[in-house]
Amino acid sequence: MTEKLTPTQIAWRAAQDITDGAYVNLGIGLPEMVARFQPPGRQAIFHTENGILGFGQAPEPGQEDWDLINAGKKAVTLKPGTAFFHHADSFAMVRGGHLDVAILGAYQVAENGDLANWSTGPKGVPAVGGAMDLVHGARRVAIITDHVTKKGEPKLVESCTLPLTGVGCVTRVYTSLAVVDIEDGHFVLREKLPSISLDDLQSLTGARLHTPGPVGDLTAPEL
Amino acid sequence: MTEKLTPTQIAWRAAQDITDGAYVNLGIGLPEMVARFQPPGRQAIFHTENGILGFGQAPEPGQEDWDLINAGKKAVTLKPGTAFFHHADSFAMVRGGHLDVAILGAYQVAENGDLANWSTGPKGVPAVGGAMDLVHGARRVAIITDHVTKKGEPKLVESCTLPLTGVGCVTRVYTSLAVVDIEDGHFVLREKLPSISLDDLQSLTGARLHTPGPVGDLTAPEL
Amino acid sequence: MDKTIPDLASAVAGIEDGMTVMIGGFGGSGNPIELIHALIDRFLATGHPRNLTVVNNNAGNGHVGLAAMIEQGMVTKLICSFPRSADPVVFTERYLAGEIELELVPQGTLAERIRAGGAGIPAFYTPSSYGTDLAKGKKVEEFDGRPYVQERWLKADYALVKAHVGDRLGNLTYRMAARNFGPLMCSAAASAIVQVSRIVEPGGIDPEAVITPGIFVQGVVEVPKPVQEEELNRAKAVYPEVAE
Amino acid sequence: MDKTIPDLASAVAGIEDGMTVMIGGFGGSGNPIELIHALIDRFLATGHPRNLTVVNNNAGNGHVGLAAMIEQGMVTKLICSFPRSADPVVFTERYLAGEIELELVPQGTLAERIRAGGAGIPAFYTPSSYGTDLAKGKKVEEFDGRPYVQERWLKADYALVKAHVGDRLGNLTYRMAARNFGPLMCSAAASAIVQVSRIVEPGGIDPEAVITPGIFVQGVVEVPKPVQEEELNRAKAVYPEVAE
Repeated sequence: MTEKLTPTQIAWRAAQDITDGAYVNLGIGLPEMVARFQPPGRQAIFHTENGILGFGQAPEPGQEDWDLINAGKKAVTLKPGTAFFHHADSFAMVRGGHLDVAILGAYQVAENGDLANWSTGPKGVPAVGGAMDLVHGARRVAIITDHVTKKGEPKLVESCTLPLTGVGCVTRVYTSLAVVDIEDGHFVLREKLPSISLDDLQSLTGARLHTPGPVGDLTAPEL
Repeated sequence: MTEKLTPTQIAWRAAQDITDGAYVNLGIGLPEMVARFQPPGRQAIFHTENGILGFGQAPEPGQEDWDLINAGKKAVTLKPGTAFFHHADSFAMVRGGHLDVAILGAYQVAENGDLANWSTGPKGVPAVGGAMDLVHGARRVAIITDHVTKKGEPKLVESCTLPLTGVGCVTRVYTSLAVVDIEDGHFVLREKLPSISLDDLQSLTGARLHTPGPVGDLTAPEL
Repeated sequence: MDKTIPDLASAVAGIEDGMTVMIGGFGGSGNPIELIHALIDRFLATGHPRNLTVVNNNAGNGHVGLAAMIEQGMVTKLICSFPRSADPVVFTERYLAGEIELELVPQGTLAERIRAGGAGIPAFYTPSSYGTDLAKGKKVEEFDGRPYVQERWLKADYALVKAHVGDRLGNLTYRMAARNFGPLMCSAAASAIVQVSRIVEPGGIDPEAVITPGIFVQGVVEVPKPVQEEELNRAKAVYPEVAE
Repeated sequence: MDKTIPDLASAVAGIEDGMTVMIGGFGGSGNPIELIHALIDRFLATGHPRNLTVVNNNAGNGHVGLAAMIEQGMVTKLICSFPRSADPVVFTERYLAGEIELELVPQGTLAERIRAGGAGIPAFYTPSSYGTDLAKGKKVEEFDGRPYVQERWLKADYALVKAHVGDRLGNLTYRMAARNFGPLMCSAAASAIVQVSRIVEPGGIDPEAVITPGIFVQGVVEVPKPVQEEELNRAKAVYPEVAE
C-alpha cells in the first residue's frame, strides 16, 4: 500500500494556498476541515450558502445556537464583522464571482475540468445542494479528494462517467498523492509525494499527467 | 368653456377609490396630490421607487432631511412602520405585482389600455424613470389627467400617437370630466360631470365611450 | 391595517388541497414548526389540505415539521435542492416507493427562482447546472461566448415562514441564519403567513433594520417561544406524538 | 484584512480612461459627492480619467457632482433612467449638442440589470418596456402567454458609492433613502469604492443590520460630514469654484 496523505493532511495542504483576506466557501464534509489550518497571519473570510459571511469556528458542545449553522448544518459562531443575508444574496455572492475559492469534494475530476460530485447514479435519492452554483461562481474551484476510489480506481479521469456537477470548472485538485492543476484541458502535475515515482502516480491516474515545469515535493506535517 | 374639475379635485376623486391598507405608488407631480385626500378612517401605505414604504407627508419647511425624499425628489417624513430598501427590492415590489394601485399622469390613453406618458417625441431629452415598470406591476393602473390637452385635443384616444409607456396596462382614467374604465379594449363610462351631456363628453373623447351600465355623477368638493 | 392573526389554526386555515406551499428553513434552522404542526392538526381533523406541492430547501428531518407532513401523506410533490439530512428516512421511503414526486433544483437556482417569482421576472439565465442532468430539456443561450441555462420563476399560493420580530403591518426581522429563504418566499407567495417570536407596534422595528417590508406579508402570528427543529430531532421527537 | 483607504485621492486613483463607472445616488440623495469631486480634481490635474461611461439613475443636477463631471467633459456615455432634474442644464446642453451618448433604461430595469451583474445572471426577462421604443431591437419571449423583453446584466469597472457606516472589512449600512442603488452597484463593480461617514471596527455593525456585506466592497474611505447634493444645489454651488 502506497504511503499517502490523510484527509486531514490534504485539507492542510489546500489551506496553504488560501491567501489572507480571501473569501472562501468550503463544501460539506472534508473540505470544512480546511478552515482549521489557516497559516499563521492569514485570515480567510468564510462564506456559507445559508446566509453567513465571516463566521467563526464551532462552539463548545452545549453552546450551540441552532439558528447559527453552516451549510453542513453544523453550529458555528459569530466573529466581529459577521454579516447575515438571505439565500438570494448568498448565491449572488457565489454566482456573481465574488468568492475567491470554493473547495469541494469529488467523485471524479476530468482533465478538461469537468467535475462529478453529486450523484453516483440513478439509485437512491439525488441531492445537489449548492455545488452546481459554487462550481460556476468562485474564481478558483479546488477539489480535495483521495487520489483513487476505495476500490482503487482513478478519480482523475479522461472524462467523467458519473453525472456531472459542472463542465470545465475545476482549476486545481489536491489529492492524497499530488497537487494537480487543470490547464487547457490537461492535468498538470505541480507536486507529488516524494515517496511515489511519477510512473506509479501516472498508473493511479486515469489521464495523462503533464509536467511542463518542475514538480515540487508534496509534504504535510503530522496532524 | 365647459365646467370641469380642477387637478386637485381629480386627485380627490381618485383618492376615494383607494381602500384602507392599500399599497399605492403615486407618480411625480399631480398624482402625488392624491395622498392628501385619503378618506377618513382609511390609511393607504405609500411606496416610492427610491426605496421607502410607508412614508408620511412633507415636513415643515426647514425640517427637510435630504436623505428622506420621494421619487419626485421632494422631502417626506417617517411614519411608524416605515421600511427602507434598495432599488432592486423596490422594483421587485413594483414588477412583482405587490402594489394595489399605481396612479400616473398621461399624455394619451388608448381604448385598449395603452398609455403614453413619457415622451412627446424625438425633441429634447428623453426621460422615463419608473413609469414603464409601474404600468406592468401594479394590480390597478389608474390615470389622472385633464380630459383634453391644452389645445383641446382628446387625451382618450383610439390609439396612441405618442411613444408608448406600456401596452394594454391602464385600468381606469380619472379626468376633469369623467371616470372611465378600460374593459375588453373599450372605454366604459362610469361617471361624468352632471353638467355635461353624454354627447358633449363624447365629442371631447377620441374613441367611443361605452355605457353598458348606469353612469354616475362625478362630483368633488371645493378644494 | 392589522395583519396579525390571533392563533395558529386561523393562520393556516386558507391552505387548500392541491396548493403550492413554500416553507422556509434550511436544515434545522428557520423552520416554521408551529405553523406546520397547525397544518398537520387540520389535516388530521379534516383530511385537508392534501396533494400539496411543497417548496423547501430540504425534505424534512426526523419526524417533525415538513418530515411529519410528508409522513402524514399531505405532500404529493417536493421542490428542493437537498433532500438529505441527518435523518431523512420519511422522504426517502416515500420517494423510493414512488409515492412522492421530486423536482431537484440547484440551491442557488432555487433561491433565484423564488426571488424571480416575487420580483416579476418570469425567467432568467444562470450558469448553474449547464451540461448536467438537471439542465436536460431546458433552454440554453449563449451570452458573451458562455452558455447559460434558462430557469423559470417559482411562485406559491402560500408561504409559511418563521421570522423573529414582526409588526402588525407585516414588517419583519429574522434571527441569524434562520433568515435563509424567508424573505424570498414571503415575496413569491400570494399569501405569506409568518410566525414571529414577538409582535410589536409599527415603529417598533428600526426602518433601516426591516428585512422583509410588510408589503410582502399577508399574516403574522405570534409564537413566543418557537421550538427549534434541530432540538426536536436531537430529542427524537415525533409529531403528532400519537399518530391517528 | 483592511479595506480602508486613507484619503479621497487614493480612493479614486485606479479609475482609468474608458472605464465604466457606476455612481450611486437618486436625485439629490446618496450621491458620493466627495468621491466625484476627488475624481474631478484628478482630471483637472492630469487630464485623466476621460471617456468614461457613467451609470447613474439621473444625469446630475446643477454644477456639482455628476453634473460637474459631465461639464468637465469626462463622460462620453451615460446610462440612466431619468436625465432630468430641477436643473439638468449641463447634461441637456451636451446631449442636444451630440457630445454625450445616452442609453435610456427604465428605472426598474436599470436596477435589475445592475443586480444581475452582481449576481451572475447574464440576462433576464421583464414586462417593462414591452411594446415601446425602449424595447426596440431587444429579444422578446412569451411566458405563460404574456410577452417579456430580454435584458442583459450591467457591470462596471468601478462603483463610487455613498454609505453611512462601514467597517474595515467593507460591511456597510446606509442612511434612509440614500441606500437606493448603492448595494446593487457595490455588487456589480469589479472595484466598489465607498465613502462612509464613519469607519468602525469589525463588530461595530450589528450582523443583522449589515446591508452590503464586505465581500462586495473593495475600498472604504471616511468622509465624516459629507455634503448633500441637494443642499449644494440649493446654494447654487459650482464645482470647482474656479474652473480652469
